[in-house]
Amino acid sequence: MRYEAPESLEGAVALLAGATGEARVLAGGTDLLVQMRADVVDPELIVDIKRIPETRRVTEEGGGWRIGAAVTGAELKEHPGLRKVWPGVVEAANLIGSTQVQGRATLGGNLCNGSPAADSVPALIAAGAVASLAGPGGRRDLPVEDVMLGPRRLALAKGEIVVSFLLPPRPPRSGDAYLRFIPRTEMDIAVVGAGVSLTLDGGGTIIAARVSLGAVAPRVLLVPDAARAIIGSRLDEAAQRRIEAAARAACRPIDDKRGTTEFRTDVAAVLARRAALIALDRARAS
Amino acid sequence: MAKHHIQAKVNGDDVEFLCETEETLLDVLRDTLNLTGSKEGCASGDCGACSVMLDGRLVCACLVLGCEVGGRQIETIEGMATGASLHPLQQRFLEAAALQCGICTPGFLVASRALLEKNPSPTETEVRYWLAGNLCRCTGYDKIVTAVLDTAATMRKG
Amino acid sequence: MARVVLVGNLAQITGGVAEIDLSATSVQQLFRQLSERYPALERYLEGGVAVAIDGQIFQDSLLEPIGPDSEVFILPQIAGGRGQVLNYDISSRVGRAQPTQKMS
Amino acid sequence: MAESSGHGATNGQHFVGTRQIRPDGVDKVTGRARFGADVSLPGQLIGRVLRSPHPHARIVSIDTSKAEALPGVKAVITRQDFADQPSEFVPAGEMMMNYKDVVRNVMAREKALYEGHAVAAVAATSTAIARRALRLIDVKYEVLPHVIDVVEAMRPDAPLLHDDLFTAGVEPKPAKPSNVAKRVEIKQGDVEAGFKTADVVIEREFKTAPVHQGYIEPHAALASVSEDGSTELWTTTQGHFIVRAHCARLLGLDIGKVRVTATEIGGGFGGKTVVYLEPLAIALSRKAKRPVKMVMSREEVFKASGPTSGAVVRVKLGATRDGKFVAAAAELKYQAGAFQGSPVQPGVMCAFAPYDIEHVHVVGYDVVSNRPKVAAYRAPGAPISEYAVESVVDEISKKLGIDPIQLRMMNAAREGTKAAYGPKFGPIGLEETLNSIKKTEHWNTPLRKWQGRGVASGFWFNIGGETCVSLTVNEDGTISLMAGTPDIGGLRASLTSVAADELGVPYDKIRPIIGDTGSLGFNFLTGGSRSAFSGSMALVEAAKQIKADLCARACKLWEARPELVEWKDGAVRPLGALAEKVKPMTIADFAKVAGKTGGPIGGVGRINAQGAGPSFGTHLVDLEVDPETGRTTILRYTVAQDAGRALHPAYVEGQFQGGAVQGIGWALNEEYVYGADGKLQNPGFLDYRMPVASDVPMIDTILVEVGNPKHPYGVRGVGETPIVPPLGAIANAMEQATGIRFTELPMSPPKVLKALKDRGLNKA
Repeated sequence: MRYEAPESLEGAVALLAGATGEARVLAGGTDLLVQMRADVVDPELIVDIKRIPETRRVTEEGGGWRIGAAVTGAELKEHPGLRKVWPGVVEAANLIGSTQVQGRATLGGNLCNGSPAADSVPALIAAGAVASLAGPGGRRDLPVEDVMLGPRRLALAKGEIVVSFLLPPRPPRSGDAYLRFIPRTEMDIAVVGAGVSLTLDGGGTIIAARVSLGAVAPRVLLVPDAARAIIGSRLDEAAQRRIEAAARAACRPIDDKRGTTEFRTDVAAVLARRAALIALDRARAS
Repeated sequence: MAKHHIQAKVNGDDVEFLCETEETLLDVLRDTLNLTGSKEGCASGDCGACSVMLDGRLVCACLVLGCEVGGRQIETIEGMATGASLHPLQQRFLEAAALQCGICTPGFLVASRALLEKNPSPTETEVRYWLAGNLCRCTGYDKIVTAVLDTAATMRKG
Repeated sequence: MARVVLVGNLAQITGGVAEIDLSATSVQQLFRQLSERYPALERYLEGGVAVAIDGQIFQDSLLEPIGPDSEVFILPQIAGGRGQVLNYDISSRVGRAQPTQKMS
Repeated sequence: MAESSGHGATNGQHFVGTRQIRPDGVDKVTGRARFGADVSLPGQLIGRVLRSPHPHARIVSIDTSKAEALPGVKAVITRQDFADQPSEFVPAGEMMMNYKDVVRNVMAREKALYEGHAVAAVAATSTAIARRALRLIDVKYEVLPHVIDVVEAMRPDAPLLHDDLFTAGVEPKPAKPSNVAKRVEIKQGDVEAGFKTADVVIEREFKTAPVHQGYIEPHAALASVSEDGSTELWTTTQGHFIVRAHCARLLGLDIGKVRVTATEIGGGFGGKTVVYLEPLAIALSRKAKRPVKMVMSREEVFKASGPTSGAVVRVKLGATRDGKFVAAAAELKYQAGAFQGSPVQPGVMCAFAPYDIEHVHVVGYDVVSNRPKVAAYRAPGAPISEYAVESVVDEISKKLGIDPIQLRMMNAAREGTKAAYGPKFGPIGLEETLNSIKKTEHWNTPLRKWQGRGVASGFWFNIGGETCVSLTVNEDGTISLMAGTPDIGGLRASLTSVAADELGVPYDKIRPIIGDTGSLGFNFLTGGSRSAFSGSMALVEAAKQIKADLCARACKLWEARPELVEWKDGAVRPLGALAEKVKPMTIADFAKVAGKTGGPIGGVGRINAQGAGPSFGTHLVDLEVDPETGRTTILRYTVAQDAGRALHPAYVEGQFQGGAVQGIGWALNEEYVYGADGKLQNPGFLDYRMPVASDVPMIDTILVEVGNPKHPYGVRGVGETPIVPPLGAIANAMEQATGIRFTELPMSPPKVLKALKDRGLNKA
């Protein structure tokens, strides 16, 4: 098993594009190392992207924020600017595993692990984040909701890596939130996740919203119907019932050891509503 | 392929070792450097018994590759006591019976120290959530959480 | 005479007799007298029972004294930190079939 | 009083009942303590186990030739390396076991009986080579239909695990084999007649999931066998003498040639009372002629080491209008795993033990299925049956409108009560625990909507057993204490306090260790809440020998008759006129002249400890249910338990707190989840959800001390009872919070939400 830690994007892309066997990108390693130990994957090449400066930075860009794919959850939490503008995204990243896992886990890894239950992904999708990719064919942008195709399946070409995420500029009176359901208080994989981002007008009416659900379908979903259910409202009782219904309608979950279809569907509705209410409070307070 | 030749600092000492790509930092610490104070309870980042500091950041040594740590600083339980004296957390854990079997204790101590360095006045809830990645099956956590809170109070007094 | 009570399946081995008066003055004598009367009991007494004498439970002890008015219970051995392993196999013994319990 | 030199006199200071720092503590907070996987030997090989991917399969053939040919592989073992054992229950150490099953559990013979069942093992020069070698072993399986669920396994048409297993305990002998290994029962009075006198009868069926002991340290063993057959073994175990007995028997070794050292042990809870890796490591080392180290992965721990039984329990309890229990019946079906031997017998005996009931009939079934063989788990069998009974007691309390503590008090077993399993209780503390719970501020605090409060009591027998400890007086008057039961939760601290008080020597002048099997006489294992109880009893004997010896030496030194000397307050003291002439002598004084007065000073306590007093406990819990998600939060928890006398109160509290939190896990989230393919789906700490620190509140404790008259310090075992009441207490609190009686564990969110939804209650 080969290990490489290139210091440039070009180097990483060349290594991955040139690999003859299975090649894996190592960011935080919190999923990859577990899969290697369990013999789920046995890569021939591991490319550690943490020495590439672009993957390790958080920078302001055009009024928004660009987050490197290999920035850890703990680093995001400590970033004062980011936490203020995108509390939902930062909270979601900090729900991945333990404090120890936070010291390693990254947004890029969380997305590219290809799990529909990834905690940070619904929050990124709700935020309208765009992934910046680098590959043998050059750079391109892809909305986060389009990166994952299904469990362990990504829309990345051979040799292509996620370099960073761009969170768009934030209009005034905006707020976001992410909630997930787990049986314990920590350490579990999300049984259901719900991310909501919304913007109010001066009168407190929702004028824009994005709603995303995790662990209720083969990939993390952007649910435009759930957003439409609350746009134009002040999230009154009727709007709350509408977002619940829209969330419920979007669910296509499986029965597994972590939850039944019925449970996931019911809880998705509850979390979508609760996340929307938190986002609303944050938008009002901002 | 040949083994990786790695140079790093462990508890302030320069170390050099050879490792295979698939060997974790925990494998290296325990099997190569004979630092067996970090324990393997799960090898999947779920129990925290292998908690160490990597460049000042709390991590599970089982989730780091040995070949990743070249040029970096690692602190383990073996480096927690300085000279002849135990760290206040170690001392308080002893006095408060905050350990029963003791297998999880190194991980709890390393993680608790990381917490108090970051937050000298944690609430009970903050202690519990910070330590949620450290499993203990013996104590029910009560005496551990109490020991951390008491140590924080003592350290604040200086 | 000490009153000896066989608890649980042991009574099946004695053909349903659960209470016996014996003149034993020690556990060893008790086992000997019981085995003479019910030879099938012997192997269970040797290695898999506890004896409660006037409320106190003794395990693996042949020498405990038994008083003339003692109440003695012979119980399955109480294992802690491990499950009960002795198999009360009475299948080849003559005995009264126990009716299965009705829960209604 | 004459001045004595040295440290011998402790000035009347007593250590029993105080919170001393554990002597093994510094090593444990510095990472220095050596646990199972921390021990290594020069030239050691790494052993790995090949495990069955199938829950039930005939092993047609095993070809190890390719693995043996791999460079670096030094030994490969399979079923052929273990002689078969006859089907008989034989003593092993102090246990009775059927070695026919034991030999098959450590290494599959005819069939693999559960996913993870060991099929072969290799020893190689590195982990990587050992792993590669396992892939080169070619096992041909004939896959057979499997059965996982206990009720399905009892069906006549269920796949059969053992074609020679005929249900024991039924007449006539069954004509056909089945998965029901035995039927056990206890009976008192006439339950049919008893139920007729009841004004209220509640009958309900309960189901519990198998749960794992969940110790954080995986099994580990290091064996070194020399050419003459001398065998050394280091292992993490609750009983190294028991390991020695098992290994000697399974491998045909003389017990005297096997020396087993218990490493520090990272939790056991009953799960480290049996052998898994140890015989394999010895067999590999014997073959390779080099030391072999084996460590299980967490996945192997879950798949191949004992959880406790899952069960189906039916309970029927009758009471009069004014709350007196008059008749009780129960039927217990306990799943044993692949081989017989579930803890159904103690489950049967414990079910109604907390109560004074005239008519009792309990029947239990021990049932095999394609799961790992169960191992003991803290009060084996009792939490399951007592959970069911405590739930029904709660229901009767609601139905009759009697306060649940009051109802328990009315029916509580007390001194002189004939236990449901036969004999009369001596002094016991159940009423005291109920009383102390009733007096707490906790019990009297108001609750809000969706919150509930539950109470439940619990019982465990506790045991004594064979115990050997030694006390040696060193040249400088310090003391070496050796015990033979592994210390899992502070045993050395408790025993050191006892030795200090017995000998009048300061606590810090006594150094305790756990001796290996060559250093002491036979010790039964650490289990049954026995090690502090029995060890302290044996220490009193050992100290008695020392004191008698020192008095005799003083007589000779002082040329005095025995009645003129006495041991008092840490010294031999002259009496009467002699006191004018000579000064008292402490242990330190004698240590200086030990050689000149007859040689080394020491005592060995060798006992078969009897008189273990039962320990009763009562738990009180508050919780809150989120009606929209079914998630339960434990808000507050109080444990009251009778410890007899707490040798070290902090470690007694620790037992209460740890047991309560294990019980919380059992009640709310822990379970083995199997797929339709018979494979375990959650063999890791990610999806086997043990409570984490943020899941639980502080666990308040109330130490009740109703002395055990059979113990010199009044001690009762305390380690197991704390896991008995939580399941019932939490289920009862859930009922109060939701109005729903949950009869299936774990009460996980999907189950709770479904129950709420079915009743239209899933709205905040």
